[in-house]
Amino acid sequence: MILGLLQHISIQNLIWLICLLPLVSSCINWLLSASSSKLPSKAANSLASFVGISGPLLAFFSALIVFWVLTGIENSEAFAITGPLYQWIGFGGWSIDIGLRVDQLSLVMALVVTGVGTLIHIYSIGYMRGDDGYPRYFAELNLFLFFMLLLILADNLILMFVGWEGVGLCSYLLIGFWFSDIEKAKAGKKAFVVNRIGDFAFIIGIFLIWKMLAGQPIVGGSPLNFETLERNAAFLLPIATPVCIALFIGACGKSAQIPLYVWLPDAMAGPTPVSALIHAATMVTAGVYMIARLNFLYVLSPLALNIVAYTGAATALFAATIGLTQRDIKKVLAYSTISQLGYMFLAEGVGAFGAGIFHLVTHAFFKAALFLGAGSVIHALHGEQDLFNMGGLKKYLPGTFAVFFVAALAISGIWPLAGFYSKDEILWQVYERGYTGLWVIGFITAGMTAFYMFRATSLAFFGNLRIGEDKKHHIHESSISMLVPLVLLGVLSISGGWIKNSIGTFLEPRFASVTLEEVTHHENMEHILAVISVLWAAHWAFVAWIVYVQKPSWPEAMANKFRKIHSLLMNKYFVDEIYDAIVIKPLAWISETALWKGFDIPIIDNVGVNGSGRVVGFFGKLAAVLQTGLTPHYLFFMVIGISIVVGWLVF
Amino acid sequence: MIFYLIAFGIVVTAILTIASRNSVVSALWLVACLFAQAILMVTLEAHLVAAMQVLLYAGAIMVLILFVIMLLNLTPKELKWKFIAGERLILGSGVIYLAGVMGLALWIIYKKGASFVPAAGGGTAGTVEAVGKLLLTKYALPFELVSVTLLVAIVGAILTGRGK
Amino acid sequence: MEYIVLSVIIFCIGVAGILLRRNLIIILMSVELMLSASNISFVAFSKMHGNLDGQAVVLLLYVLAACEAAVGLAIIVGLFRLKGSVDIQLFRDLKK
Amino acid sequence: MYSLVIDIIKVIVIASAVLTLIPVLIWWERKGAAYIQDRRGPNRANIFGIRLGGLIHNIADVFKLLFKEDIIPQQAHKLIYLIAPIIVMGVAVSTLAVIPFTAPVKLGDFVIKMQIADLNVGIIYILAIASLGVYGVILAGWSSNNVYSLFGGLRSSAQMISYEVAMGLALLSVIMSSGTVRLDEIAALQGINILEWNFIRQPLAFILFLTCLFAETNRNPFDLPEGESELVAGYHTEYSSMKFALFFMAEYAHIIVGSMILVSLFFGGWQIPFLSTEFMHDNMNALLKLALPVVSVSSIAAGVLLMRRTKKFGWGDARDFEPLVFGLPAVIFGFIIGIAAVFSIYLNEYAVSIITAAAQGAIFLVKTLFFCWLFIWVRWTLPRFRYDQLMKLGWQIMVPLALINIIITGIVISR
Amino acid sequence: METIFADRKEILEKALFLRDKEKFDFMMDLCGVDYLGCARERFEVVYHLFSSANNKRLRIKVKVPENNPEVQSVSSVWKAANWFERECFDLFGIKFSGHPDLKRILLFEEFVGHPLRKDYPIDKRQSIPTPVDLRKNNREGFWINFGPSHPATHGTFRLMLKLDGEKIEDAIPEIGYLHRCFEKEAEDHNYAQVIPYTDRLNYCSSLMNNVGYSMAVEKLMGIKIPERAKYIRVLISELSRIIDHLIAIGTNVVDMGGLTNYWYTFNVRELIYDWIEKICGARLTTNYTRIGGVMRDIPAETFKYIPWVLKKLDRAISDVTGLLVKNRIFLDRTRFIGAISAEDAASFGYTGPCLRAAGVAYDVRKAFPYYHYDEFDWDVPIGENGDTYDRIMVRFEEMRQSARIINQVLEKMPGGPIMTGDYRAALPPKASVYSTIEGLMNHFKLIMHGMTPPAGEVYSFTEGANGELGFYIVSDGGPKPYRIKVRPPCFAIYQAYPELIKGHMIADAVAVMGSLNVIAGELDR
Amino acid sequence: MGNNFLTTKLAEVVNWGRKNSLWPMPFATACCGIEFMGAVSSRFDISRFGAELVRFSPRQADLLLVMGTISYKEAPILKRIYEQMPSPKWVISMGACACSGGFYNNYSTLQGIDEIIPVDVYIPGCPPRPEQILQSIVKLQEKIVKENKL
Repeated sequence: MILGLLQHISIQNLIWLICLLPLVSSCINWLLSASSSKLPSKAANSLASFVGISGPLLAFFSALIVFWVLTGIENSEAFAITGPLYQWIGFGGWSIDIGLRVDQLSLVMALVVTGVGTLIHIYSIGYMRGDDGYPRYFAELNLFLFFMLLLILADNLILMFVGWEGVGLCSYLLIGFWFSDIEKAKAGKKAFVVNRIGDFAFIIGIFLIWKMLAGQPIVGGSPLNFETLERNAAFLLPIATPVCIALFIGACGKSAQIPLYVWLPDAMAGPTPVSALIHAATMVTAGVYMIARLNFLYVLSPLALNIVAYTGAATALFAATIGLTQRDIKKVLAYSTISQLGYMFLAEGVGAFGAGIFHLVTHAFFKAALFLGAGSVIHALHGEQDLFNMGGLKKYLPGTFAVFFVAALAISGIWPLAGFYSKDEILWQVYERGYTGLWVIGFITAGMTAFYMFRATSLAFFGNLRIGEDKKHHIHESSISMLVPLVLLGVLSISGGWIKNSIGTFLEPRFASVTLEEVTHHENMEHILAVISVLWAAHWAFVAWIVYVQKPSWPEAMANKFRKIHSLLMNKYFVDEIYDAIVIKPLAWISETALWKGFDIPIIDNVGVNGSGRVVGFFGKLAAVLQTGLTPHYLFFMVIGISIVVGWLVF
Repeated sequence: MIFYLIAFGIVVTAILTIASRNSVVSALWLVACLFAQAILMVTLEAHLVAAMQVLLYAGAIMVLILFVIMLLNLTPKELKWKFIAGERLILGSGVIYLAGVMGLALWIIYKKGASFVPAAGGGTAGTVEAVGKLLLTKYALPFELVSVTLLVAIVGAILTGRGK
Repeated sequence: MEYIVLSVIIFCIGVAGILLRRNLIIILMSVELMLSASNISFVAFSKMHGNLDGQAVVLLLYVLAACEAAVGLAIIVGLFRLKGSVDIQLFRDLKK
Repeated sequence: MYSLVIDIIKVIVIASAVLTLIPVLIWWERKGAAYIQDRRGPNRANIFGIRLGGLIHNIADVFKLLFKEDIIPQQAHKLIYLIAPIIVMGVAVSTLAVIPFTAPVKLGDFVIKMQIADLNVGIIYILAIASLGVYGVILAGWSSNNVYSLFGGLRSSAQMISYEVAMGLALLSVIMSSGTVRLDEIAALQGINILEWNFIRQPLAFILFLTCLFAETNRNPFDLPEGESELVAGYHTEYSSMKFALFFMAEYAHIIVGSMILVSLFFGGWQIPFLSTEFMHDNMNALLKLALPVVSVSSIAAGVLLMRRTKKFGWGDARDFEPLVFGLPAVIFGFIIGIAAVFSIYLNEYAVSIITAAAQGAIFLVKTLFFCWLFIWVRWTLPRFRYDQLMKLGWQIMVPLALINIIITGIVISR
Repeated sequence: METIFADRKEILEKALFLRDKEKFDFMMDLCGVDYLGCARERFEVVYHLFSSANNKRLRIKVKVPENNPEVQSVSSVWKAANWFERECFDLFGIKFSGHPDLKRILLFEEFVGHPLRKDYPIDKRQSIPTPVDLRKNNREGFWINFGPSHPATHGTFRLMLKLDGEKIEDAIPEIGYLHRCFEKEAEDHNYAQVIPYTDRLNYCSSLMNNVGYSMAVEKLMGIKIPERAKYIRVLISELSRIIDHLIAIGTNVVDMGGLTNYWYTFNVRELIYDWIEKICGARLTTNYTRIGGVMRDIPAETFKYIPWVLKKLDRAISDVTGLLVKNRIFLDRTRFIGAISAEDAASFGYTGPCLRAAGVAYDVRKAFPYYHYDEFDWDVPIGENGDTYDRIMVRFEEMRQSARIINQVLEKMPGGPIMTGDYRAALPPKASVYSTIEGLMNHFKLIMHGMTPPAGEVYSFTEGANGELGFYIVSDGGPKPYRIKVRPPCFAIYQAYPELIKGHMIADAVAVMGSLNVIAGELDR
Repeated sequence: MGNNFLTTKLAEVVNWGRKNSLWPMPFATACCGIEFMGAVSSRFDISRFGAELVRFSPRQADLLLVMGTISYKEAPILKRIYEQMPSPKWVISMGACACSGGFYNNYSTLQGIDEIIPVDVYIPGCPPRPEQILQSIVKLQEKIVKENKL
């Protein structure tokens, strides 16, 4: 049956289908949303959820079919398939096509995005039930999926940039989904603006590539195609470093790395499934994906790679420390996400692109599970997000607890769960490639990760119920539509890591090799390190449990003792304030005092403008006799002038 | 011969356009002028352009202008043929000057020769296919630019016309 | 050649219209007249050279004429709302 | 020289045919309205007792209007007031020029295109001329110097400009899928298979075009420019006698021409379903053998039935002769046809061509009349739009739909 | 009905008190009475109030002297008072201080004198006036004159509309083009002779006017009418309600461009005309009721014929609703157009379908049942928004309810006489005229002199097709009514028309006017 | 114009046309208007006589149907409308009020429209029946045939 179908649907069409199915369901949902006032809300909502889910689900199946068909092909070079649709922009021999490209890398991403996306869509049915903007929510979520898939599957930088901007737009829309709340709308705006900084750098990078390639005897088709780029990477050698840095700044914006991470915690204002899908599992990994996609560029510039690695490591540690003290469950997860993204960049920075992508995949599973679990908790507690108002929910929400717990174990890197494999792989690669300092940072961060994750788990699920009486009887396990995706993600969090070897070999043809400085293999060392890090993580997880469940007074005491550090962490290193102080205020000050009052008024205004104005005004008054203010008169003089010019030209 | 007939019509209607007291009548003469131009274009085998001249100019732009004239519902006082206050002399001399320069220019062009000789061979018939192909290949960039201009103009017109 | 002469004459009539009339709408129409004068020469040149480039340009010019008319009329309507008249003599804010 | 003569003949024949259709359509509207509304409709006017079911009333109307006082209001702008109805009528009729009525007729070596003017800009010509139609209305409204007229003119200009956009866009998708702008080619391309006609291939474009046609002809529910209960008679409030009649007739001329365009574009034009021109050409004699007996018998039957009606009703006046006047010729005609059928006539090639063309022309007429009836039907069924709703429909629904249709068409044909 | 007297300087205060504290939210009627030579103060202004909350009625009387006829205006209390006061000023010359725009309403500006004063002779004619420009000093903007001979006005209203494009910014209505002096004519005829004049008030449903007037006179005289007459009166009232609504809907949809509906509604109307013709010989102007009963018994086939007609009616309703109810154009044209809120409707004195469309379930037949209306099983349909759509739909539903009532009437119709035996109103039987002197004398008196109700006053009201149809009759004991004031429902309804259409479009103005079903005969009298 | 055969025939033909194409302009003010609506309705169907094209613009009408009471306030408007009609034009005065003021003999009502405009056919009745309207049209047709003007 399927085979028969496949004979009719060419694989190119199928690739398009992956991308377009969410768009179609998005369009339908927009229509629904636009006409929802005229439809009975129940029918509209069920239709919206049906349409909203079928899009991603079918896309997932399409991706699976593509995967299945492609893995049947032996030759790994033939693996990459492009489906050009038509020429989009064309000028002077250059052209940019609208085309998709499926290779190992994008296929893995597409599977993750559609798979996790589908689960989160299903989850959303339960989570968003009864919301006024139900069809709109699904429309935006589907649209996001479309753009994300466009980003992933694009075969050239420009189209990728379209997807890039598109997901930014959807992120903005969804963060501000409840736009009537001004704070939430502001959070959306912040995300949008901060992302623009990165996007600016990104587009500068694209321009640089373009400028460099223009006029070069490039081989292959459109110069911004990844394939052509890869083949002609040599031409880019002179500007590889600036290009890579520019692109990396773009990635920093999207993937929330220092210094552009500030938007992500605020982005938690959106509905929790949105946080799970966009701000944990998929969109924020776009930067990671982009660097992996352009790995052939990055290997040209060791400096850029190092910047990536150090930024990643710093972000990982930095965000983890903030995560230690946050009270809001979603904020904890947000900082955890930033930290994990740092890991991925760290991996990519040391040249282990495969490890980075692998961590991306497993992270998508367990972080989605964590977020959805948190969403479940929040849903059960009617919007309560403060960890210190939770506690003891194990009893009330057994399913959620189980998944959350498993996912927390996974993210902490406990064997044999998914996180262990990927994180261990990263740490090992870092260690193996000689970045011992970075390894130490990563190692410490791993401990912190375990600590804050179990801090959150303990506070939420163990101990006594600290929530108000009035909310107590409302606590209930989530509906089946929310639980099923949760459990599936939990299973994936457990088992996701077991594909470590196969994914490594699967992805290998896509990545340029980085010359290792120290080509020594320590088989034993790898195992030793793994065991150490598991123990290290387990230790901190246990500590967290002890501190927050058994001795609830300790955190208070600790906080009092290290008041300064605590408040530093609590306030996220005052980064927002620092930004305010070093960027916004000075800018305002300079604009106002220095430029306006200091320069503008005395010099430009008084001397420049008014002074010359006075001079001119004097002559102007003389000339004003001619100025009647009537357009025809001016035109008359103009005509005389033209006549003179024409006359001069003629004679 | 037919050219001179049409050209005479065009000139007369053009003069009437600017000379009519009533702006509606003026607009109508302009329509007539444009229509005559379309006929001229048909004689030049530019069928598509002629059709578009009627469709766009006469059919859309001029209707719009008429619509606005009627919407404004000008009073008879408004419609009076008046000169710009007190400046007839300047304007009159200007027109004479202009005419002189133009006449001179024409005379020189005329003297330099180059009479109108249609190029031999086919390919000038302005069919939809031919002109369309040209628009989308050679003039693709201007085409796009014009479309952007149109968009901007529409937005501008809406914003300007909307008032407060 | 005759076509060019015709085009110039129409163009001059348009200029004269702009210079002599006070009614903004008629001024706008004079501008249209000038534009259409250029169309004649374009088409004539097209015929003269035996290619269609001139005609293609004319088609683009139509769009520009439409733009001009739309914006111009919008401005005229706005001015009319402001002063209740379309007499250009009333709009001498450049002077004031 | 021949071609000029043929052209002149074509112009005369086609124009007079359409002008004859106008009173028929008016009659049809009056009778149709009557039947929709459970009443008789006009039936009293007669010439020597022949009433033709009320059709004679239209002749009476024409005589009356011709000899009625022709008032030109003092306040009106005389010249424009006079030319406005001429523009309206002229535009309505001049659109006819590019409509193909039958397949090209081959007479020996001659190939006559059954189209007055074979322009290579086809549909664009129609759009261009249609866009001029608004002048008549808007000038009539303005020159009358009457507030209601002015309102009618303003409404109609806004309405027509708006719907022309949607109309053009709807046509664009047809042009795209046909790959030509010539009406004769579009009609010929649709073939003899009903399922390949454009109304099946371009259903959305068809609906949009039909709607725009209603708007362009100022028919209910788009009859705001004349909207009786609001604007008395709209743009022609001040018109009387023959000038009013021109407006009145132009409306129907518009309907006829619009229906013809619609049929050419979407309903296969002159195509007879499942009978191609070649097939008819080759088998005309056989077809006639089949058709003539049927025609003969039905004609005789109709005649007999008509004559029997005379006995049933007896008014005792001139009316009684009417069935006889029609019945007897019908019977005689039937007999002649029957004899012709019995003596199996044989047609030579020229006659075959002409009869083929006649059959195609007839089917074209039938299709056209069907859509004319649709116009009448809708008029007596739907209430009128309001001005803002009309604009909203035009710009917010029709234009986007047309654009979507173009995109879909583009995607489909680029495959 | 409770009557209180108020001082002309304190009436405003009193009115405010009554409205706010006593919840008299409706001012049903305001009229003047000229007691020339009868009383110390020549004029009296009479207010009729109604409280929908307490279902109570109240009459206020204010005495006004001849030399300075000035009363405080209550138009700020009840919006309805505006036009009623203008009318009172027009006809009696009583000035209302504080009135926003006190000018003539039914008569023209050039008219000298006040016709309803007793010293104005009924046939004193004045010269033909010239049409006035209603804009007065307010000539800014784009004005358009609408009517009085405009297809949408169906009769004789005139409007000046100030437009912004198609949008109506301001509207000035003018009425009085069909002022036929019903009240003056009534004072000039005896009680029985007034009935034909009532036919021509709301000429779409004359039978109901007959019933209303007869009921008022019977109330004044204290006559009880036989049961059969009561049932017949219910029957004719409901039938004429149906024909009235049929016209209202048919023409309203014609105004919106949907022409065919009109023929469908009229077909049923013709069928009902046939029956009306059988009972009284006329189609439109029936003159059917008599004081004390009805003119003639209904024919026997009524009991078969009317149910058949009702079936046809049902068919017609479903035909018309089939063309309308799901029609997007119709819905867009009518929904939320010309909406009036329940409070405004009350303040403007709306009654009948227009009030019920605004959501107030006030129906005289339910609130103050007469003629056994309380014994029938029927409902009062109400709307939600008070817009055109609701008005049309309420009329549809009312026709169905009327059909219900009619079916019950036909079932319960008792036998017996159709005319009261009361000698003061009913002619004696012929036998007694020819055989007894009392009979002969009574016959002679009634024919030659007319019936003479006792001196007094009465305000009697019924539910007309358009709302509460009230008759305020003052009798001085003579054979002619001293004063008859009709409370025409349209008068109050049309008054709010400018408010309803402001901000809408011209086309809406036409549709709204049709949905209000303003009948000129009743509006201008 | 001479009274020769041709013009006589032409006049006949034109009169025939006018007779069969009486487009009414209803000037309905009161009760009679409702009966005119009755005459338009299916049962009576005035359109059978070619008079169905009810024109609300006086410019396009041939027949002014004055229906209902004309008050002094209304009179100038009626006169104006009559003057706006192009000739040949006819007036039918429908109902007692329009003919003579009916039983409204008072300060406000015009005692018959013939005080201000000429009338061709008077229809009695208060209001007249639709049949009477039809008959009046037939009568008017008879009158038109006898007329001799072009």
